Order: sequence, then C-alpha cells, then structure tokens
Amino acid sequence: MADDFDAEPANTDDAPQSVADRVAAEALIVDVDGFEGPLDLLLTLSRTQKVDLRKISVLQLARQYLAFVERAKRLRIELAADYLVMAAWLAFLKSRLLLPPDPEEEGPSGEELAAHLAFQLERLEAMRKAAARLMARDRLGRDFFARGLPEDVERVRKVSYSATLLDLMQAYARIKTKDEFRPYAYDRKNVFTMEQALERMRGLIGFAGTWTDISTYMPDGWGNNRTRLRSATAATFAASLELAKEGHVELRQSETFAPIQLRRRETPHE
Amino acid sequence: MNESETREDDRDEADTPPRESLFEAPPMAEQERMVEAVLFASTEPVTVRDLEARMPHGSDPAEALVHLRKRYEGRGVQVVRVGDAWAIRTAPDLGFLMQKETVETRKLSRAAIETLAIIAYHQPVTRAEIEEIRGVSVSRGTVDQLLEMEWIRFGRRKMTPGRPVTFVVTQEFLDHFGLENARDLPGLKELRAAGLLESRPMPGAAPLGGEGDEGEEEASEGQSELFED
Amino acid sequence: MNESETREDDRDEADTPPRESLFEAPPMAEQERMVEAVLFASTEPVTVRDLEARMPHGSDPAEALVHLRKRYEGRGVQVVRVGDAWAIRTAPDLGFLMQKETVETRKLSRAAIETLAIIAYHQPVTRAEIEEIRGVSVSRGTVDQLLEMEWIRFGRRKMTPGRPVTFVVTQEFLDHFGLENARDLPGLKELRAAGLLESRPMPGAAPLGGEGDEGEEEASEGQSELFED
Repeated sequence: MADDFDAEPANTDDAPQSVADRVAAEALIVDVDGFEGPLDLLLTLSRTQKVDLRKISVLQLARQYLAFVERAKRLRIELAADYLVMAAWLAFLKSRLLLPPDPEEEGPSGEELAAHLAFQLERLEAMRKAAARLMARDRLGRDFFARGLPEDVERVRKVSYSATLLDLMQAYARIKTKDEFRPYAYDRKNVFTMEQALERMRGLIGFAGTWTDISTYMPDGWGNNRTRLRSATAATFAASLELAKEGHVELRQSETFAPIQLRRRETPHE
Repeated sequence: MNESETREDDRDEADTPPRESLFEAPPMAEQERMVEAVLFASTEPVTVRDLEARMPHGSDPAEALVHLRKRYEGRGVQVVRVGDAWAIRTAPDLGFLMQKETVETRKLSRAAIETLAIIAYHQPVTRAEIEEIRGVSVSRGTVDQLLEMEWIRFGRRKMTPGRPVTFVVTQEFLDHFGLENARDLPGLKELRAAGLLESRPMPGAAPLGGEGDEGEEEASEGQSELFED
Repeated sequence: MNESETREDDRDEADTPPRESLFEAPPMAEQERMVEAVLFASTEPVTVRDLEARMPHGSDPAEALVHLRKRYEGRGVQVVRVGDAWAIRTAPDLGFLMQKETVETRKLSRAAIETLAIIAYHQPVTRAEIEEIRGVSVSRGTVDQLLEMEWIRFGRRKMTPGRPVTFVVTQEFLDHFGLENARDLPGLKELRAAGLLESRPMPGAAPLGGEGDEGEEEASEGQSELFED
C-alpha cells in the first residue's frame, strides 16, 4: 500500500544532503515504476513536508517534483509521458506562484491552481486510507462465514439457465470482432432461388406452345451435384406453380410421381 | 408433516385478494421460525420480497426479521442485513475457528483496491472520474477483474455529454465486507463533510469529460438515491 | 438422535488431555457459540473430535452440543446427528419453504448467449437480422428457450416486406443482469477499454486520463447509432 513508501526524498533546495537522504532519493528513482502516475509520486514527495496536506506548500512540492524529474533525466531514466506533462504543468504553476499576478492575464490564479492540486492530493490520500480501512474490515470467508452446507431439498427440480453480464458482453464482442476481421458473406453458390427460376422460365415460356416436361427448364450445369440439383428442382417447380397461379401456363401430371408437364396458356386470365 | 401440506395448499391460493384473506397468516413466532429456516438454508442473502413470496400468504417477514435478529444477538451466528437482503453469518470474533477459504483467488492489485474504493465511495462514477482521482489511467483488466468478482456492476449512464457508463458496487461487495448498506462505508460521512467526495473541475480548465455543474448535480442525485434507506 | 448416543461419543474421545490444563477453557456459553458457528459454516457434518481439535484447549464440545441442541428445540432449524457427526438442518415441518433452493442452474449455450447479446444490443431485431450478424442460422430451440426464460419477447412487427416479427429483451432480462436499461450496456469501444476485447492502440492516446475520455466518447457514439429509433 501507499504506506510502504517510507523513503524520504531529499529536498534539493536545502543544500547539504545527508547520506540517508541521498540513498532515499536514489531509491525513489529506481522505484519510479512502482509509482502509479505523477499524482502518486507527488503524494509520496509531499510526505517529506510532514504537515497536514491542507497546509502543504505546493511551491515546495513543485520544486521537489521538478528536481526529481531532473535527476531522472540525468540518470537517463525514461520517464513516461504523463510524468513530463505534469512537470511542465508544475513549472508553469511555479512561475505563476512566484511572479506577481498580471492583471491583464486571463484564467485562474496560481493560488487557485495550487489549491486544486492540494485538493487532488488530499482526495487521493483520502481514497487510499478509505481503501485500507475497507480492506481491513472483517470479510466474508476470512473473518465471518456463510452457510457451509446449504440445504438441498430434493423437491421440485427446475432447471434455470444462467449467464452473467460478462458472458453476454464477451459474446457480443466475439461476434463483432469476428465481423471486423472476416466480413460474413452468405454462400449462395449452391442455391438456385425461385426468383432466378422465374426469370429463367419467363424468358423461355414464349416458345412452349406444346406440353413439355418442366425438367427441361432446369438451369444448365445444375444437374451434376446433388445439392445443386435439389435446389434447382425445387426452385423450378415453385416457379412453375407461381406462373400457373399468374395464369401464364398450365400444368399437368398423369399420375403420382409421373413427370410434370407445362405449356403456355393461350389466353391468359385478365 | 400434515401441517406442512396444508400450508402448501394455502400458498397455492395466489389469486386471493391481498392481506385479508380466507387464510390467516401464521402466528409471528411461527413466521420467525420460517425466516430462520430460509436464512439458514441459503448461502446467499435473501430479500424480504423473496421471503414474502415463499412464506404463507399474509406473512410479515420484515417484522419476523426484527425478532429473529434480536434473538441471535451475541450468539455464534448473527442475522445481518446486506443491502435490501438478509443473511446469517458467523460472528466475526469466531473467525479463528474456521478453515479459511482462500477468498482472494487472485490477489487484488493496489490499483484494483483503489479503484474499488473509489467506486464504492463515489458511486455512481465514470471511468474518467476514477482516472481523474487516481491521476493515472485505469489499466486494462482492473475493471474486468472487479466485474468478474461481481463486486462492481454497471450503473446508469450519466446524463453528461457522451453519456458515459458508470460503475456502482454490488450486493456481493456489501456481503463480502459485512456492510449493511453503502452508506455504512467506513468514514463516508467525514469524507463527504470534508468535500473529498466531490468531483471538482480544475479551475479554468474545461470540465472533465463534459463534467459541468450539470454532471455534479446528476451525480449527487444518483448518489443520494443509492444511499437512500 | 438420542441423548445416550451423545454420551457414548463423549467417552470415545480417549485421547483428550485431562480437563485441568494450563489454559482455562472458555465459559460454556462461549463454547456453545463456537460450536454453533462451526456447525453453521462447515461444509460437512462435524464430529465431536473435530470440534475439540478446533476449539481452545480444555473445551468440552460434547457438553456445549447438549446446550446448543436444547436451545434450538422447536426453532426453525435443529441440531441433528448425522452418523457420528453433527449438523444444523431445517426443521422437518418447514421443508416446504425450501422448494426454491432446488433450482438447478446451467450455463446458457453459446448460441443462446450470442443470440441474446445481439437482441440486447440491436433490439428490436428480426430473426433474419440476427442470422446475418451471427453468420449462422438461429435454431428454433434457441429462440424458444430465450422466450421461455422470459428474457426476450416479441416486439412490434417490422414495416418491411413480410412484416417479420422482432425480438426485444424483457424487464426480467434487465433484472437478471442488473441493468436499468439495455442502453446501459457498454459499447464496443468501452468493452475494449475494459479489456474485454482484444485491445488495439487508440490513435494518439493522450496521457493522464485522456485515453479514457476519448474511448468513452467514441463508444457512446457507437451506441447512439445502435439505438437510433
């Protein structure tokens, strides 16, 4: 937790540093990965002031932070961008705090900005303490316990299906990402639709004055594969029925399973 | 044995008008026994509504709970409130007797613990607000882990630009930390009085994620709702 | 189930040290609390020997059990003997209350959860649209199951050729998943940000919480598209 950081970084504004201070400062730098962002680092630095966070000197804190960043640079330690952004902001804040306020200038005063930073630090510290108090509470399964042997009554056995919100969201994410990488295209290669059959037959029907087997209207090249044959047959048959319904053709079949024959109707119904 | 069967018949009369029914509710002592049995049998907290649904018509589980709770005061197990539900849990001082389960199968990181605390104290809270408070972006998997543990869930979207989703804590969270209510979080009152639960925009800066006065209003509204009763 | 057996059990504990020990055993009322807590929390019936091993030195769980058993006489639960061990169980006449505990929970199939997710995110949605999004046909059983669970219901018919029926999610669905509204479901960008999706670098991710802001904004954009009506 936060309290693990008992290293006290040196205040570079005070000239002589004790060995311990220097060691601590080095430790801070080596540990830079251990900090959860610039605010966390600032909070740790602020501990050296040993005052209530409300009374903290933001100016002094800004100096400490900038000195820290300087040292890190000198040691060629790569600092994440947000540490540098914070450094730039603190440098700006420092100048605002040091220079007399310019009446021409817009925007918040250095004091206002400093107060906000102090507030942020205080809030983060408060949350840390709250988290520690929360985790220190008596906890289920550690300090107090639930029923170990829930009663399983062998009465009505009803199945209830369950899923968590996480399941739901992950399922959706799975479908959507699949789409992103492999757009889905419906495979129509082996499907001959009724619309296609109708179109084909409308074109041919003008020539069919005599009874002809409807199998002759089958599309070319669809007979060599079972799936395709079945699809084409069904579509052609359905299209024939549709044409009969519209009054364009007549259909006949001599007996069950005999070939179905078709011919153009001479005088279509109006 | 026969008695229980008659009761079952009673319960079947679902479409009889409320309260004044043909069948009288069982005496309070009997209702207390029923609540006791149901709470004992279940690992999970049981809501009053659920108790009502399971008990004979006209029962008043809320009153029975008052009696039952008193009866178990100071005993080895206790009747505890968890949000709007009730459960029986062992007394915390006897924890040393138990074979500890390994609750935290995955140890929570410092980031996860802080994120959890921020959600609990600031709920409903957006990801951007969590990041503002911690001063660092919420890492991948932190929220995921808390969701998976069912300690947090999605709350209502905020009525601010972008309508960001919010997070709130769950009943499982309350149960795990032995809290009756989110209002009982340690130090909550003091933190609120000190203004540390406010979402204050940086002076002069554009408010965070469109978080203006409007956002704050909405937030406090949502919060008072959550912390109600 | 009778007293004489308890006594016998007592005598079985041959290797217990003599009563007078260095440490004083806790008062009997305290021992009773301990036995109560252990019986409640254990996943299996507990033997006297086991109790003895867990309780402070010099305790007499057999005697504590006699008291505890008497205390629970006529209550909603009882202290019962199971083989040579002890457990707390529901009073036999209240068995009818336990019906709800017998619900067997099973995970929803992948097809069902995907179909459900699509309905939740795209409602109102037709079967054909679900099939197009999933890329496979939706079996009748899947939809029937979701209908039967009352997580989805029929919505208004679409004003397109054929006037196909649509599906929408129900209040039960929202309750189960702890949502106020289907609109509170996080969008794809938010899922990605929460680590629920393979994350891809966000263009120009800004430091210090900027990333979160951006993600949220984009996400809500996506959602509003989804929910345009």
